[in-house]
Amino acid sequence: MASVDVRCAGLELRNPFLLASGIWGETGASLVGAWRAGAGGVITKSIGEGPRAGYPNPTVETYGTWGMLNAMGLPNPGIDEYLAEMAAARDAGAVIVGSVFAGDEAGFARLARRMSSAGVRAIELNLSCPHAEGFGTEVGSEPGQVERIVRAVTAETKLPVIAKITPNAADPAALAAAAERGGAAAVSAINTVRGLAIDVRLKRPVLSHGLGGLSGPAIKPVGLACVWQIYERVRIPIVGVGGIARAEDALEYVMAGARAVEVGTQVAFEGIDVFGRLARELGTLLDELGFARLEDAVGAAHGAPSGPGARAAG
Amino acid sequence: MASVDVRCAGLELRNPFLLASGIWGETGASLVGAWRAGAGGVITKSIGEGPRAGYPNPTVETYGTWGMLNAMGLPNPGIDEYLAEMAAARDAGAVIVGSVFAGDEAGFARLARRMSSAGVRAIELNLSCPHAEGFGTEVGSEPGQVERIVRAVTAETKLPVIAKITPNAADPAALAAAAERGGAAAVSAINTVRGLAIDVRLKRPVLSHGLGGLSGPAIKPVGLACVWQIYERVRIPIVGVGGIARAEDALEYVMAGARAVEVGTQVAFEGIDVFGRLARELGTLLDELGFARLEDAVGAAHGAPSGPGARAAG
Amino acid sequence: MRSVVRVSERVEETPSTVTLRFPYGPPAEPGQFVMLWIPGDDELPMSLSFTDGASKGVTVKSMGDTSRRIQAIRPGDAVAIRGPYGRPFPTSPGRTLVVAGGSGSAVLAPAVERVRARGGSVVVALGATQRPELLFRERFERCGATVRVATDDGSEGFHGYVTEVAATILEEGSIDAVWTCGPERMMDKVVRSAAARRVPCFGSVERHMKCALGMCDACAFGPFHVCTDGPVFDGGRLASVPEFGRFHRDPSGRRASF
Amino acid sequence: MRSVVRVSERVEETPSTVTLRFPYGPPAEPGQFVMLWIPGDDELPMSLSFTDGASKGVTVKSMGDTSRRIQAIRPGDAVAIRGPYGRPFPTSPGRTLVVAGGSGSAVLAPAVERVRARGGSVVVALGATQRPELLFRERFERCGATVRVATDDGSEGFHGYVTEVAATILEEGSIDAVWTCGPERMMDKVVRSAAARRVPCFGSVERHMKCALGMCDACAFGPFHVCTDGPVFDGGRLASVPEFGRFHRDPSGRRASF
Ligand SMILES: Cc1cc2nc3c(=O)[nH]c(=O)nc-3n(C[C@H](O)[C@H](O)[C@H](O)COP(=O)(O)OP(=O)(O)OC[C@H]3O[C@@H](n4cnc5c(N)ncnc54)[C@H](O)[C@@H]3O)c2cc1C
Ligand SMILES: Cc1cc2nc3c(=O)[nH]c(=O)nc-3n(C[C@H](O)[C@H](O)[C@H](O)COP(=O)(O)OP(=O)(O)OC[C@H]3O[C@@H](n4cnc5c(N)ncnc54)[C@H](O)[C@@H]3O)c2cc1C
Ligand SMILES: Cc1cc2nc3c(=O)[nH]c(=O)nc-3n(C[C@H](O)[C@H](O)[C@H](O)COP(=O)(O)O)c2cc1C
Ligand SMILES: Cc1cc2nc3c(=O)[nH]c(=O)nc-3n(C[C@H](O)[C@H](O)[C@H](O)COP(=O)(O)O)c2cc1C
Ligand code: FES
Ligand code: FES
Repeated sequence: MASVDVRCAGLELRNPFLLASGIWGETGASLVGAWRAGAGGVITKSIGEGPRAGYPNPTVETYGTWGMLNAMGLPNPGIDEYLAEMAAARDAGAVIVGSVFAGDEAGFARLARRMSSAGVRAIELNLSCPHAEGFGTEVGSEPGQVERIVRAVTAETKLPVIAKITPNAADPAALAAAAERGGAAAVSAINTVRGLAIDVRLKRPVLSHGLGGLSGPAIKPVGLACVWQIYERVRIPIVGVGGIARAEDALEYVMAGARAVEVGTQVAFEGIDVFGRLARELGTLLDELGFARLEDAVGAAHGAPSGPGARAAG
Repeated sequence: MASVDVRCAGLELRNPFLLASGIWGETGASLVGAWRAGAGGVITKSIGEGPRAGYPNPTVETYGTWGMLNAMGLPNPGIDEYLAEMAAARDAGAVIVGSVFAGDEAGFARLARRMSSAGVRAIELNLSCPHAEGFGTEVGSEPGQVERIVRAVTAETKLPVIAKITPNAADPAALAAAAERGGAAAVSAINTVRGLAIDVRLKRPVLSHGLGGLSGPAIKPVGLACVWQIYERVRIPIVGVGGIARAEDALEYVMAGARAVEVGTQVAFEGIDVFGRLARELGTLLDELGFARLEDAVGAAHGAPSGPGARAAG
Repeated sequence: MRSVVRVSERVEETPSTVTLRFPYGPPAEPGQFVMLWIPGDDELPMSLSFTDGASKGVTVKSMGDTSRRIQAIRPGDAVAIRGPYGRPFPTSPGRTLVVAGGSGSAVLAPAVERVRARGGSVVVALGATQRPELLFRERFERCGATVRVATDDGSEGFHGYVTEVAATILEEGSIDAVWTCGPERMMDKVVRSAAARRVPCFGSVERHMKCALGMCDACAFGPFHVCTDGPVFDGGRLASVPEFGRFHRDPSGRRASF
Repeated sequence: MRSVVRVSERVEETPSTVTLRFPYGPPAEPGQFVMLWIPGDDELPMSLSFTDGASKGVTVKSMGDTSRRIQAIRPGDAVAIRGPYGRPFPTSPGRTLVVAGGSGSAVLAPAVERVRARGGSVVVALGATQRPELLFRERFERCGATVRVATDDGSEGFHGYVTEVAATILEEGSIDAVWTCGPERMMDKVVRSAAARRVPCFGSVERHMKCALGMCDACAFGPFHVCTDGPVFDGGRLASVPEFGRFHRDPSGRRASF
């Protein structure tokens, strides 16, 4: 069987499938659960400096099994209480990535410092939540600001820093390039795509916050486009996120340039066993395609000859 | 039965469902066909100054019946030959909107002038195709440029000008506001969302152009978010586009702020009879919800009281 | 996935509980819950107190602001429903002891009806603060269950905790299964008594919920999620969860003691 | 929707035509086409010359650069297929006259086999520039169809256009239906002859194709789209389309005369 382990941004992953931030990551026991279910690593819920209740319900809307809209509003217990949650996950041996959000460089830096003391192997910066006033996309859609935040964080921690990029920008690859300049060890892309749902019978938006973020298979093409463009722009590794439901989806991301991937919404559609299934199916798929190691497929779709006659030439 | 006719940007539409640009609009006979099938109006394929073959095949990829990725590459016979095609549609009494694309203000202005002589009732500016080098999004993602282009066009034609906005921007509403300042009679939103698909067995992007545009139900939430934000920002009417497959989808757009809508991808999934069906179903739906006229529903989801206790208050 | 329905009937069951009935087609099992959205207001998990046929129902206890606003809903008002979600009570024949505290009857009543219809015998230990708050007493009796009452103030039946009534019944023997729903400390006691006598036991747990899809972690309960692994858990699982009877989490995920 | 398949067999049918066989499961009817993508190169519409079972096939004529590159494909090479698309030939029993010009036999052969298997009788008027280019002659004969040949150079059969052979057969009478595929001017003549004798007629048309989904308008053909309303049209529709036999459109949508 082809080997599906992979090195990415200094992390040694038994498989490329990371639990995406915001799914199952609010308690230590859930991080352990995702790890035991076979995730290659687990990313925490995005944690802030103080507790946040998030938005009132309704906070989610689903579209078949191909899409989901959410506006949770970054609920989290705050870094103080959360560090205790993480102890359990660390003791279980899970590869943990700590996700943090803040409204400015200083906040990100403080959170990264605290997270670094908690046994995480890397820090992911949420620069991309599309529906939280003062956070996420609002601090992550301008390259200069992305660079400043990443720089402030890398000054505070020795851990690899992963900048999570928004697709809600004219040029997401420019944001990735800014993160690279700021010293990021990797970028992850994408967070959810800004969206809205209206209930015509109730004549109002479904989500209490109005605007939310679209996730699931519907956004896979959007995530792939971002990863593709980022790969042509930066040299640091890329973590692909968005709509991964099958091993084939993950391999699309890898061939577009990702070294690892994150899985979120599919956990809601299928349950946590998705991680075991994906890792198994990826091995089989790589065998079928003649790859000995997942790493050999990274970026494989770039530079394929094309255009009339390419096949003869290539 | 509730009345589904609507006035939008000076157009009198028998129903709000316009044929979206790029679908069925390359020949006069097809424009007539869509009109006869019951469309409220028909928008032409985006036409340029000279003929363009577009990109080589493959140019489309589908996802079930909820999504489609395309990179046609703006094929069109050029304005000279196209004016002859339009004569037939005009003679059949169709309400025609002429869509044009160009690389700069001058090109847009010249095309708009020529289109205006062809019996169209309005001009739609394609400022938003996500996959054509030098056109579309490349000239439509900066507010200043959008304003200049719209201004140049409104100086050349007395017809209402509709600026078609890209979702591939940090703040699409700012682009709509720029179009309004430039003198647009309306904005339409959205064009396709930048996306990519890879065939893992062939280890290459599916579309010959690599990047393409996502359309169909997958992007409805994205379009709704844009229309919602634009409605809160401009006073000119909005034409909603993206993922409309059912009358309910159209009404979501209307409640988000649109006065009319465009239907594209669903034509591929269902055939041109979609227009007759949508118009009928919309009447029934409005009756069920107690609206006497579609116009009464425009923007109805804005300002609905919400938050704890809102129901008691409202 | 959501359906907008109009409430067809409103019944004041006790001074503090109100049942709302509404047409909702999807099939449901006793023990499952729906997410009930009051337009412009909160969306909350509510167990189905009526699960059969197309006229479903929930029975809401007045707790805080939101539940009071739900109780203010009148026939004709629109609400949105999604679900049903979660795992139901396993209804096996035999003799079942049902321990209901306060509004716990809401979720237990349809389960009792179901097992009675299948020929099982049921004894319900029904507890409340006082006599008028005894929820669904007639409903239990109508379907042929034996009801044994406890009130905190002694205004009817046993004067004291329903757990004591339940313990007595268990001691009498010949109970094949125990179901319980009520305050968590109460359920904790029931789970222990059942375990002591090696009688299978199932309890329905409440936690703050947001997605109801097993994704957001709001309803985390040890290694489980109440929305997908519960709300009905077997006694073994309940006893294994450190927070059972001890703490729950607020909407931010912080721990809060019972 | 696409499947990547490996070509299992390559047969040189005539000096200018090559058949590629490949495993492809989706059921297909004679007359339908697939979109065949050569990785890194063009994607083209190709009628299925073998429609039954899991081993499908296309028969490609060398026209320009792309078709020559398709012919260069060898067994083991990967291609991507989507479809089948479009409307098939209506195979009704009775006596069918099939008028095949050049590579037209590619789409007609499976239709002839199908109608023969259902007990219909078939006479094929088969035309080619010269004898070695007579495509699928044995295949027609093997399934029990009568073949009448015409060649432009007289190297076999009637010396002249196949339309003249067809007209003779039509005059002989007792033809219930006519099918045709070949150059459009040829089909135009066949459609007229059939109409003159009030015999139902169906012809398969080619136009530039991109989406094959009835959306992009590339294959517009009067008020129709070849990809969804065709490629097989009845004679009435064909005669009603002003461009039939006169012009097609290039990839930009510009008109180009035949
Ligand atoms: C599976 C399940 C089934 C339930 N079934 C019933 C039922 O049949 N009848 C009934 O009356 N109640 C039921 N509840 C409880 C109900 O959802 C509310 O928690 C309760 O109505 C609190 O009302 P309140 O908001 O007015 O109280 P408040 O005083 O406003 O809040 C008190 C507490 O209610 C809880 N609460 C608020 N929102 C939620 C939420 N989204 N999810 C869970 N708890 C929340 C919180 O713990 C909060 O601290 C159920 C809960 C769950 C999880
Ligand atoms: C429904 C349908 C069924 C067909 N079935 C067959 C078949 O069974 N066997 C066969 O040999 N050919 C078939 N063709 C024609 C085939 O698709 C090509 O048009 C032909 O192979 C031209 O080859 P070329 O590109 O080498 O020619 P070139 O000289 O490179 O181009 C000549 C012409 O080919 C046509 N062409 C190029 N691309 C396309 C395209 N995407 N769609 C349609 N035409 C195109 C154009 O009209 C072009 O001008 C079919 C076409 C259609 C529409
Ligand atoms: C319910 C939910 C909550 C999320 N919360 C966070 C979060 O706290 N921080 C973050 O960076 N991303 C968050 N995301 C985004 C996901 O991590 C991921 O980027 C996105 O959902 C796309 O992946 P998917 O299609 O696999 O879900 C959340 C997504 C969902 C659906
Ligand atoms: C095949 C195809 C071609 C398109 N061509 C154009 C075009 O030429 N000009 C334009 O403004 N939009 C074009 N679009 C975008 C559509 O007009 C529409 O904005 C988009 O598809 C979203 O709507 P839908 O989901 O209903 O398809 C095209 C879309 C598709 C699918
Ligand atoms: S409510 Fe979200 S996981 Fe249970
Ligand atoms: S090929 Fe696109 S409409 Fe026929």
